[in-house]
Amino acid sequence: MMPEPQSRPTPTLEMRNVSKTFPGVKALDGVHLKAWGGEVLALMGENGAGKSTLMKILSGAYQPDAGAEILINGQHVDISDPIAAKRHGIAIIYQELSLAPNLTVAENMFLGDELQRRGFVDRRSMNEQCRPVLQRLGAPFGPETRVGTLSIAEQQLVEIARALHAKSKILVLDEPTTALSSRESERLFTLVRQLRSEGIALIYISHRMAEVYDLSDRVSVLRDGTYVGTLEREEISAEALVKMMVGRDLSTFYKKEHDPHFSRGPVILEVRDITDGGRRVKPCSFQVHQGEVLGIAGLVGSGRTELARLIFGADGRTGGEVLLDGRPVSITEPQDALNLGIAYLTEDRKALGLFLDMSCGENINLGVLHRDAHRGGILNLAAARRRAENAFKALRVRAASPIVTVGSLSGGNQQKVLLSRWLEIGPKVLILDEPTRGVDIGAKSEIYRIIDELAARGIGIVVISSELPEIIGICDRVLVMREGQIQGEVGGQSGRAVTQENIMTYAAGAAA
Amino acid sequence: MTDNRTLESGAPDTPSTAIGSGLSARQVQWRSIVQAAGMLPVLIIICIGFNYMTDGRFFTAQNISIVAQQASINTVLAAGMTFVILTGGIDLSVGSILAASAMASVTASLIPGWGLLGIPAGILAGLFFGFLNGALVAFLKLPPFIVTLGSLTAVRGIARLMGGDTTVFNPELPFDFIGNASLFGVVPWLAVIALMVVVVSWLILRRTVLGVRIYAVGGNPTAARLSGIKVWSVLLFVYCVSGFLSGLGGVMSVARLYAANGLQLGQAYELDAIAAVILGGTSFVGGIGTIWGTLIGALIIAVLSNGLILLGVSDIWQFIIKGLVIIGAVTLDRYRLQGSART
Amino acid sequence: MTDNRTLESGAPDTPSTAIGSGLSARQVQWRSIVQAAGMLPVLIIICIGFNYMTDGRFFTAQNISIVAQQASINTVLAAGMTFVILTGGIDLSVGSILAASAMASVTASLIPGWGLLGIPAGILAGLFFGFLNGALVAFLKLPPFIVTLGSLTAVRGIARLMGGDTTVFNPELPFDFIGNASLFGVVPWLAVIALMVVVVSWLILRRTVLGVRIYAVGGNPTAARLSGIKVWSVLLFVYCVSGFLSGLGGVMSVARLYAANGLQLGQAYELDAIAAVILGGTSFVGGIGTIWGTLIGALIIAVLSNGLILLGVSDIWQFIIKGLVIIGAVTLDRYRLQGSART
Amino acid sequence: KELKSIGITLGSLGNPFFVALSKGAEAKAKEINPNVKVTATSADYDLNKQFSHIDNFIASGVDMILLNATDPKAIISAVKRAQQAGIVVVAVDVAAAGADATVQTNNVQAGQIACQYLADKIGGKGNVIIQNGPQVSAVTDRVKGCKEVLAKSPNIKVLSDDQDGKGDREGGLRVMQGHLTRFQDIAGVFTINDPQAIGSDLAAKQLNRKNLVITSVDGAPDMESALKSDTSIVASASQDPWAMAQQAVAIGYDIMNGKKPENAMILMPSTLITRDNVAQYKGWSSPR
Ligand SMILES: Nc1ncnc2c1ncn2[C@@H]1O[C@H](COP(=O)(O)OP(=O)(O)OP(=O)(O)O)[C@@H](O)[C@H]1O
Ligand SMILES: Nc1ncnc2c1ncn2[C@@H]1O[C@H](COP(=O)(O)OP(=O)(O)OP(=O)(O)O)[C@@H](O)[C@H]1O
Ligand SMILES: [Mg+2]
Ligand SMILES: [Mg+2]
Repeated sequence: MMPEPQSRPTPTLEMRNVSKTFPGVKALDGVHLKAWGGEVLALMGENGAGKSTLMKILSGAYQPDAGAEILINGQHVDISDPIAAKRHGIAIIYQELSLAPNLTVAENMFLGDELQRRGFVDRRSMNEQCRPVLQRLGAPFGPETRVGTLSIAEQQLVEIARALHAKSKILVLDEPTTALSSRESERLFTLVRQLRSEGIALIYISHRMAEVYDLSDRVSVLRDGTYVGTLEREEISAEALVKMMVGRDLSTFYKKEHDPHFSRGPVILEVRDITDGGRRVKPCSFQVHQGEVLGIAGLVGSGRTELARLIFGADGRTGGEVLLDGRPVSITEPQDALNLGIAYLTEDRKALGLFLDMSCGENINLGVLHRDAHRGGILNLAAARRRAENAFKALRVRAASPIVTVGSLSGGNQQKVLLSRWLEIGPKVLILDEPTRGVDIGAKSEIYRIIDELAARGIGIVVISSELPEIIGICDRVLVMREGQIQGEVGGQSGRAVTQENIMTYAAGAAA
Repeated sequence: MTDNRTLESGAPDTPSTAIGSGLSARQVQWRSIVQAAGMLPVLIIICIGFNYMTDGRFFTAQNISIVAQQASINTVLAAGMTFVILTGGIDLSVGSILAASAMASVTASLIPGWGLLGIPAGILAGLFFGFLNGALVAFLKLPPFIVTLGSLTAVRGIARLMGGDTTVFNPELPFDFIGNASLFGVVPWLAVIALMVVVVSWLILRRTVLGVRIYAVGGNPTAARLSGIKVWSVLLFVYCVSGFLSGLGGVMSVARLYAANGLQLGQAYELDAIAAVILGGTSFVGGIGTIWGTLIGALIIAVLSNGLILLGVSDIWQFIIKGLVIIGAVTLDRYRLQGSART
Repeated sequence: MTDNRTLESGAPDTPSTAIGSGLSARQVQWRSIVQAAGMLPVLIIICIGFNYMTDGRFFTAQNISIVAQQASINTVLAAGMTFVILTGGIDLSVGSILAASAMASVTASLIPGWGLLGIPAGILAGLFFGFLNGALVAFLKLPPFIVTLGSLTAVRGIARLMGGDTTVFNPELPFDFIGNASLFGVVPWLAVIALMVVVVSWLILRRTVLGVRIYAVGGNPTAARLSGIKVWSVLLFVYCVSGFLSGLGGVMSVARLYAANGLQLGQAYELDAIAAVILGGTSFVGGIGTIWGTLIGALIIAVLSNGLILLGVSDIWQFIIKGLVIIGAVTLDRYRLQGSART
Repeated sequence: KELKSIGITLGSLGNPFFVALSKGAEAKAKEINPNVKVTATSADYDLNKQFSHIDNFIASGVDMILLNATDPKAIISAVKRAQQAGIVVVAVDVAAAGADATVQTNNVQAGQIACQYLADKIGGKGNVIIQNGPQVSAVTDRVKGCKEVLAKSPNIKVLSDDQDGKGDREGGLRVMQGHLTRFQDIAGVFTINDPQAIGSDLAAKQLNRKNLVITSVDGAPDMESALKSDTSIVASASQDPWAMAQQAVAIGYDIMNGKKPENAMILMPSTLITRDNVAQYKGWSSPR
């Protein structure tokens, strides 16, 4: 935490004394921030530290409490709404997707300042201008695609395209890579560097250390809504950052030993030639052993999520079978899978997992309510409270009490709540789809710890993740998918080490 | 986070309760009670206003009992509607089902010696139509608005058919005490029934597994399915409840009127029922709302009708004032919450 | 991803157009036309059925023109409703506004020598009430259902007040040709107006920036706001459109009937209008739907009423059949789409 | 006993007939006591609503209720309740079981004279349509009277009697358009009230069907003008809501003060207005 070098020019963006009070919460308390053109400023902090809130104030989505000042190139500006922010050259990629699912990619990209010709929308020009931006991002879809039909990863690309298109002076990226796999991420990083060289001020929020090392020139850290400090490039180290964020030392987190002779239990789940008729998933077969952590890697859109949904009964499969403990089981609906002890944590916690208006307690208990219930389906309130409180303790959920609505929690804490729902049912097989999406380091290491513990208890765990270090760090064995097929296996008895290179070779299609 | 609901949601945004901000669990709970109370202040203000303007004629035992009676059928319908709206659906057919059930009830009550059969007959008729609605919504996945719009029309036709388009009348109704007598001579049975319906609904919604699932399906149907909830069974249940309660409403109406008419009875009742639910703070998108709110909403509507007639306001102005009060009430509610809500 | 909409959405899930799957823009466009055609097959089946059963009396020039006429007012109202529902709102007050506008129109038409003023008078009255609805929804952020339920009631009162609760009539109506004459002696003017309204609506929704924004607000209001769209102005606009078109509907009704009645005119028209919109495949949650679908929906409703009278079906059975056909139509539509949609 | 306040509950206030009725009642009541409070409500033909209105009248302590019953028989328990509270109940326009007195138009007779005139005009033969309306007793009585008369002419064939014109212009127009398309040969039409008659006439005009004869019941203001202009409508059996209400209030006031009428059922005969005598007709809205 060196003092600011005095020689710096006027910052492109300066935020002074920004506070924001939500009913009952002080999300930000007198935060300062400076960002210069031609630099990437990383913004870090635990879940709920206030990073997104700060950026939303910058983008005009929220109004700060009185007393806040925002200066652009040294000039005081008043950002009263998103239009004002746009006018001042501020573009943002929000953490929560903010696209209209019913519109096309191009329409979303131009939303708010659509092109016109003689009073009518000029869809053709919009599409034409959209196409090169999509190409630059390597997006596999065209400008006329309806956003609602895209996967979240692809939607994230649309968000990025929109921000790029705006040609702004200040670009905020709020956890842009949570939904991206390494290849898209790499492409994004290239872009970020390019934009930096063009003199744009970038603010980059992420929970991934590697990215922050890679990209940032400086790191500012928030903790509990207050500004902790800023590290210059040369000072950046994991220990220092973690200490600033968490306020204490945190030991290591990726700790899996890749032992090819790892002695695992009997096969608990076996999948044979499961397919949805080749639309997204071609016939896939694999086994999961008791006490094993099996990773599934692949590029965005490689069909990992769809494969998991087929096993779980969320989508209709056209062929193949699932065996649990060696016996074929019939799964046509998610509830069949759950009854058998197969749980699935979705990748999109808001749309597919949580009940945002319900309390954390209810969300946690939802899977076990009927088991705990008294006769006649009367709720066992005491048991529910106990479970919720235990889950809160076990996963260190940061919220006043289990009766607050889950929608008011920060992303990472929401993820913990969702995870505890599935832990409570005591599954035999747990499929985790992007389990640490948007989760801070502290929570991440807790989730890894939990995964290890569960595996040790003999549960079969499948982890789908787009974050290679994570897959490599926690899995015993990794399957790699490409275009709806399992392309290969690394780790375990395959004879290939679990390394980034090996995984990428399969993922990219260069058959080994 | 619920921001994007503000626009279409009937319910005001729930003021998000704090995280890590030292609010105790008890405080949080207290807040949610205040919130559920919702429109109660509005109801009280209206009542006091009427009492003042009618020189105390509003708060007489007799009038209160009349209001309670008048609110009762709408409360019963609105209770069923609350279940349906909590799942994000809607039931437009309650008025028609009420009419058909009333026809069934009064017709059955004419069977010599077995007149009490009128009660189950009406209720079962309601349940039957509710089941049909539910089956169409749950199994064929048709949009509730269209399904119940269709049954609004079709069941109305059936109700007319049942009585050959005339009023069926039974002056010797064996269960007329329901509509005309009072418990301990003070509380009308109709009101007792309505209150019981509300209490049982509350128990189901708040104290059973099914209740949680109803809220879950309303809050996020996809997530509900992925959490192993049989969404179809929940949907089927709520439409059955709504049908069942419409049937009960039909029986109550018969007990009050000694008669039923397939064409006229229950016309536009769905609007009153929905208004009660929405006034009570239940959100149209589903997943948010309480049955107590619905009760208060139904009372507001009944008090308005009663009070304006007590005041001798002309029919025309009753319309205008009622409309304005409904709008005014939600506006007030919105402002009340704004103090505590986010910008 | 649109999965979680299925339950409450009126529109079937749009069959996901493949990504990167080599579909050309033209193919995509073609698909969306097929989809927009939606209920057209159902309409055609119903028409042919009626024609067969009435020994060809259905497809006579005269009868077609009658159907067109009868569909026209509902089409105009439903067009306005489409705008509103596309933003995720609803307008229950169209029938009342139609009545009030008709009263204004016929009253103004009685001014000696200036009778043509009746046309703007009616339309402006509608616009005025629409503006009020819009202002309440857009600025006070009240739930549209309650706002328009309130104005359904209040404006009905005002309509009655305007005529002192009697029928106001003008046998010498200067613009009666609108309601009774035909263009080139074949196409009724009412139908011409309705078609024009549909075409203009289509232009606005599909060819202007405003249209894109209406869809955006319906699809994701938060995203729209964050993109710098003035959500309030879009909301205000759609309710004004709905009011304006209700006013136009009032003028059309006056031109047809030479009279207006504040209490009876337009009762329950909102249900027909909403039914047309939803039958036409527009989703209740907003953001999905086309105006052509609405036109087809309105035609189905009109054909049903006309055909059943032509067949001499009794009033009671008309109710029952209409209800069943409405449900049957969406069921059919659901199945038609199932082939192409995701499971 | 003084007449301090009156409650009036009517089938539907949207019909000018009922408006004239409530005005007539108000005028008469003011004559008796200039400070009287008159509250008129519209039950929209819903028995439940009417019960509520009567209960509300009881709570507000009216002295007399003018009741236009939604259902003549089923209303009895509400009537009893009101009477127990010491309120005089006078039925108007429609009989009401248990009421202290009833003043009504003789609807059967109205249907008879309208259809007699119709039968005469078409020369006792041809196809006739009876355009029905909402099934309240006034309407069914009119249809009954009409059918009685038409049955006497063996050469008259009733093509349809089960379509509901909803009691308004719009409904009459719609139903008539259907009928005219369905039947090529129609000689006469009887509609259950004036708005439907006018709607039917509009339909006939649009489809260029001349040689139609339409009659109805009511004698409403718009009917007066229709009878004076170029329409197919030839006659309407008039009612006099104003006089009906005046008489009802007067009788009710007598009963309040202990004077029972000799006959509790007062049937007011309907007179036929035709194109010939419409000039002399004193309509509903004419000042009295
Ligand atoms: N709309 C809101 N209403 C109430 N509280 C809110 C709202 N938005 C955020 N908060 C609260 O403000 C605090 C800061 O949240 P914010 O989203 O800024 O965190 P974050 O640092 O972005 O976390 P994450 O890393 O999980 O994205 C949290 O306690 C959160 O619960
Ligand atoms: N609802 C949908 N409609 C149309 N296409 C879809 C839909 N959902 C997913 N897809 C497409 O199916 C393919 C496989 O998607 P899937 O979500 O299974 O990929 P994934 O490997 O899990 O990637 P991710 O990293 O996004 O989770 C992608 O091309 C995606 O765009
Ligand atoms: Mg954040
Ligand atoms: Mg995935």
